[in-house]
Amino acid sequence: MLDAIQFSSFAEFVDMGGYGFNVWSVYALFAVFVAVNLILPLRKKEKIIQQLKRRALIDAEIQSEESTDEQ
Amino acid sequence: MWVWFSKLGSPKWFYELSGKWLPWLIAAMVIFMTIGLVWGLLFLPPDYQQGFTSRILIVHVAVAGTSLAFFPLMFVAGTITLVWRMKLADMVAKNAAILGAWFSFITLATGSLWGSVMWGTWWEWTDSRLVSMLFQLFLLLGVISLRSALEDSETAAKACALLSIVGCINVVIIKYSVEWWNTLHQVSSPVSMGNDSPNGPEFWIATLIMIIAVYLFLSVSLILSTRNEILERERRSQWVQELVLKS
Amino acid sequence: MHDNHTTTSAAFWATLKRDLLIAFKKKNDVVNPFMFFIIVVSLFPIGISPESERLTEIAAGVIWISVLLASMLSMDSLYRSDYEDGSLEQLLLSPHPLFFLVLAKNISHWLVSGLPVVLVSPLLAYMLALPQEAYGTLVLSLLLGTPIMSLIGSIAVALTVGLGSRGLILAVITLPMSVPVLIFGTLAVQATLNSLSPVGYLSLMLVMLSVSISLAPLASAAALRISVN
Amino acid sequence: MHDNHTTTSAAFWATLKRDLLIAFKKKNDVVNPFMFFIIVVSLFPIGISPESERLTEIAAGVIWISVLLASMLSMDSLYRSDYEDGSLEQLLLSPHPLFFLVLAKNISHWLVSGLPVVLVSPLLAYMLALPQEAYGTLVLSLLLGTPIMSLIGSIAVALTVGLGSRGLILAVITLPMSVPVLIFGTLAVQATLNSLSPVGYLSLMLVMLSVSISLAPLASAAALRISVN
Amino acid sequence: MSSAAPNNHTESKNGETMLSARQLFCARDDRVLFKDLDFDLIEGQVLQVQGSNGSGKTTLMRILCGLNDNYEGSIKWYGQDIAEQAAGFFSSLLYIGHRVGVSKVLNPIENLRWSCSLLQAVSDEQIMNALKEVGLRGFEESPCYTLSAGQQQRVSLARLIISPARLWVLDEPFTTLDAKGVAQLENFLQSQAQSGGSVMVTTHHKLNIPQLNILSLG
Amino acid sequence: MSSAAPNNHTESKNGETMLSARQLFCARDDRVLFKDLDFDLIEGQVLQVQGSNGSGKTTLMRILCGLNDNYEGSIKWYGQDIAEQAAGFFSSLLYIGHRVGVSKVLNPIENLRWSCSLLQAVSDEQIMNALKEVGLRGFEESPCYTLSAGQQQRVSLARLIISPARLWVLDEPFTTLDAKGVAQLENFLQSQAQSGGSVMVTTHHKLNIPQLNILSLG
Ligand code: HEM
Ligand SMILES: Nc1ncnc2c1ncn2[C@@H]1O[C@H](COP(=O)(O)OP(=O)(O)OP(=O)(O)O)[C@@H](O)[C@H]1O
Ligand SMILES: Nc1ncnc2c1ncn2[C@@H]1O[C@H](COP(=O)(O)OP(=O)(O)OP(=O)(O)O)[C@@H](O)[C@H]1O
Ligand SMILES: [Mg+2]
Ligand SMILES: [Mg+2]
Repeated sequence: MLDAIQFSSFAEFVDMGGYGFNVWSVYALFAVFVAVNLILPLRKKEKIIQQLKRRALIDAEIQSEESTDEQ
Repeated sequence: MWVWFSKLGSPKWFYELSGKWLPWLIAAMVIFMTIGLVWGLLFLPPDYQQGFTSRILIVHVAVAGTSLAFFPLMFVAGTITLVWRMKLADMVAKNAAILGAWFSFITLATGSLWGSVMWGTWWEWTDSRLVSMLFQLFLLLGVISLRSALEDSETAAKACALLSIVGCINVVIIKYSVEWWNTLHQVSSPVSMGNDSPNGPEFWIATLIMIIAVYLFLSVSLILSTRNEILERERRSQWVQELVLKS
Repeated sequence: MHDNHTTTSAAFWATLKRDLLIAFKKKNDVVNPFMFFIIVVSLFPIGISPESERLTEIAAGVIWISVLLASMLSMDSLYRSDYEDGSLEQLLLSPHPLFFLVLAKNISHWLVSGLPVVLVSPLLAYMLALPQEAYGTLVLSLLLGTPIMSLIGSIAVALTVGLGSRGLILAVITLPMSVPVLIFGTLAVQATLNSLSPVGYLSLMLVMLSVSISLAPLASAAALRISVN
Repeated sequence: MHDNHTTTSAAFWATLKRDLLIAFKKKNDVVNPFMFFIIVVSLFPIGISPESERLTEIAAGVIWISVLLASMLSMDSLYRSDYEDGSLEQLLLSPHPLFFLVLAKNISHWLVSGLPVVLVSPLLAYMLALPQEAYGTLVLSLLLGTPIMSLIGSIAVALTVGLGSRGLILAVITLPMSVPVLIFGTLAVQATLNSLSPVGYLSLMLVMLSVSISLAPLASAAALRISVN
Repeated sequence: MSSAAPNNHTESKNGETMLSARQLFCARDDRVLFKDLDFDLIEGQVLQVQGSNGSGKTTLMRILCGLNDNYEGSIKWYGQDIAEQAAGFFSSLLYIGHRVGVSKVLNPIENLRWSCSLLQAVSDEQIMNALKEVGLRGFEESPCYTLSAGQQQRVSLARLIISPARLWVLDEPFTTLDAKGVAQLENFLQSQAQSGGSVMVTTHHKLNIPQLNILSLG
Repeated sequence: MSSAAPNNHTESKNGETMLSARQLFCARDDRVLFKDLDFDLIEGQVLQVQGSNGSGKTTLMRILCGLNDNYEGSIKWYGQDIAEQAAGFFSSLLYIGHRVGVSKVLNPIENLRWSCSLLQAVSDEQIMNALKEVGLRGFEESPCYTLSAGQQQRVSLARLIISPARLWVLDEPFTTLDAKGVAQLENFLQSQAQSGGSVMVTTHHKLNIPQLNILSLG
């Protein structure tokens, strides 16, 4: 199994037969791309829930005020 | 049919169902990604003529192939929005446009990173796939900016639906006309993409795994952002209120 | 009471007449695309190079792209004032099929803003030292191409009719869509220059034109209903 | 009662903030000029020729002309909505010198629509196979050139502020005026390509810029007073 | 909700039901404008839609004309869905909204020539008479951008005189009209009602029209 | 011509003359709108400009604010030409025209923040109070294109509460306001007059404000 690995040393692995920059930047790009499009939606969900909570409180406040205004 | 549709149309239903599916999808995505990446990076034997750069293609081809799926997707979503007035379809379409732009961009980027090795240039107008992908990106950005320009969300939904339908037809026309145009320039073209693509089964198996992984990633990301969209648009509805207060 | 209701064709002609009248009153709609076209084309000798050999190479492309821009930007005036003063609502509320009324508007708009540009193109072709033999093909391809762009543009305009300033977003939406037209148009001219027959390309454009005449107004009509909503 | 009246600088900042806020809310004012620029540039390889030798020759000119068009067309959004909703009248009725308020509006508009275009230009320079050594000059010349065009454009916009669709007429008025900028800009790039020093041209543009900053807003202010009348 | 319903019964003798709305529901964003809104519009009836600012009058009018379709409920034209009746409905509808549909470049005559020709064939002296009647004598030839706010509105009101439409839908037609104009318009509405047509109008004015029906929102 | 002149004498005790127009003449195209128009606007005065459609009310208002300069005659601000007084005049003028000056993209708060900051420094809770007072509670955050015609007008009217301007020039501020809104606005005008400021307003309504002065055109 392990001998199927194409690289005898880590340096070789990094170097990618001279194409290190391109190969690694492609994989880096890909990683960023995947991470961003998974993490941003998750973060956004938190934000939305926070906002909705705040909004709910404000509305409750408005309603109570209006009811007092009527009296 | 109708019952089924209206049921499927209901954001609440989708939110709950997708909630059930997400963990499995994510698990599958993680598995395929790791297999694909590890194999691609460590085990894939170097291509006889392209050396280790064939590792780029695994990612590139997967992303590129997937990015071709977006306009058909938006076409379907658009039709559903216009014909059946299904809110959910528009929520999907909105995020599909954005994600699609991402995919097209990554295709371009990885492609040109490969090109800089293969052709010694980062960009090549004489390759039809590059050009048509570029214009697919433009069309997607057009849809996105139309959405952001229109203030009323109802209007924006239908307008973008119509535009994506027209755009999808156009992408096809563009693709073919560009290819044709390109054949006339082949003579002078220094390279043509894909003629000397790495061969050998390992390469294509690795690519296949990556393609599956990328499709899984697409659906996960799309579902996540659609769920956010649902929360925002249905924020007044009973079930969202409860859900918010629970969390 | 229902006796003297108008036929659709009457409404079609009334709309066509009205739009031509308006265009004729505010001459800008007629003159500007024309002017713009000439000015943009004449920027290239300044910006790139005044030598006629260089110009010859780029002439066809420059003219076609400038036409593309001119007709895209002229679209801005279509539907706009109608939307602002409410005439568009009246149009939507008319008992006649919207397809024809929209078509009438598109036709009048092309007559006013597209045609003049096409007619002046040989002059600019000369200024850019395009070989004489290509004039015919150039004009023909433009005659076929500009209506297509107007029809496509009309959809985008109808979608953005509510926006204040939309010149740019129009271009952003429609320029990518008009790439096929650009390709075949320029290929046709190139073919003539290489003394090949441009008929193939031209007939392809003819097909595109007939398709878009029959479909685009439907899309525009739908778009109008959407955005007046 | 007169105690808490605002200083002119406060009004300046308030106006600048407001315009940036509006631009930020409708993102299109930021994205579209940028998009338009990229799309227009990428039409040329298709319309003229995809071969890099050809492209190299036309790169500088094409980029400059496209920037010219992008910034002219982006001007359309300046003052328009303010005029339509009456904010412009409020601006004219403010006790502060109009010069600064107009300047604030111009600055925010350039930051939003001019700067992004300049920043992306090297990318397109690469795609058009412009030799690397010219990038610096290109960006510099654009950095000096685009504000000039915005300032000139602002005058034309102020003059045409009453018109519904004016994308074209703006271009027709301002493109001829911006020919000098185009000339010096392209000359500067050409100089670098011929490994001469572009400093002369650039400093000339710097002079133009400082002159137009000090004069153009006055003209715009006057124009606004005229056309709101 | 709808205070119109009662009146309808008292009125219903003088004609059949033209337009009937049932269970109308409309919400903009997350605000419910109206729900379970029922009303009938009967031939020979003038129905004034009342309500505070933002109560949804304009929205309701546009929904009825099919200019706005995010609503729920049923709207029937002589008992049939408007979708089926489209031609019939639109050929007997005349709508004038916040935007009056008068092109600024054209002069009053040219404006009317077009806007009327969408519904019926009109002769020029019909138009001249109408313009004269709304007090635009002498302005027939001057382009509409030179007309004052009220004068432009009068141009659109001239259509009321010419058009054969059975159903008028007018959204705040009284704004910017002077006292004389208001009185005149009230007469138009009345005569339309008497001739068996019917009118739906929003305004914050207090109309003085005999047996006026009121539908009040929020 | 000007029925205001007499009242001015009776009023002139409660303050000095703020704005005085003499021999005003204006013709659009070839139509004479008004000529030899004289009137004084005195501190603590509410002056309603009346006239049929097209009589030149809007034109007059814009002339007074310096937004329109094709007129003849003299306009004085506390006895001096406005040209010399510009800073003083404009810093105590508040004009609201047919176009109310509310940006559709921004929400009411952001709108007021800017339009008020042109005249004076304002705090956010001043703005919030003003908005609440004109009945836009709950709409503070929603962009103005989602507001109805009347609600947008109310946003502009909120400036009346905040601004320190001594002179208000309002062109048809009542259109599209509902009954409550009208009553409220009339109160604003009154209190402005009592606080020694003065108001010039055009409307076709019949204002109920004690000792109202009327200037009627054509
Ligand atoms: C529609 C979009 C695209 C698809 C479907 C796509 C697909 C592929 C595939 C399948 C290959 C493997 C070789 C072959 O079998 O053809 C490939 C290779 C390649 N792609 Fe793409 N690609 C796309 C866009 C791009 C773009 C936008 C670029 C550059 C900016 C690019 C640059 C390359 C390069 C340089 C190669 C290597 C070609 C060779 O073997 O010499 N591709 N692409
Ligand atoms: N740009 C213009 N060119 C020529 N004439 C004009 C122009 N603008 C207005 N007028 C004329 O000036 C006259 C007065 O216009 P103005 O808007 O002041 O009337 P108004 O009193 O405000 O009427 P309303 O009560 O309808 O608002 C009108 O008869 C109109 O014909
Ligand atoms: N595009 C929109 N998006 C969201 N909400 C909107 C939109 N247009 C209108 N609304 C909301 O709909 C409500 C009703 O608007 P509408 O114009 O029908 O009121 P109206 O009764 O005509 O008021 P007015 O008497 O001021 O004309 C308003 O409260 C407004 O907030
Ligand atoms: Mg309304
Ligand atoms: Mg007026």
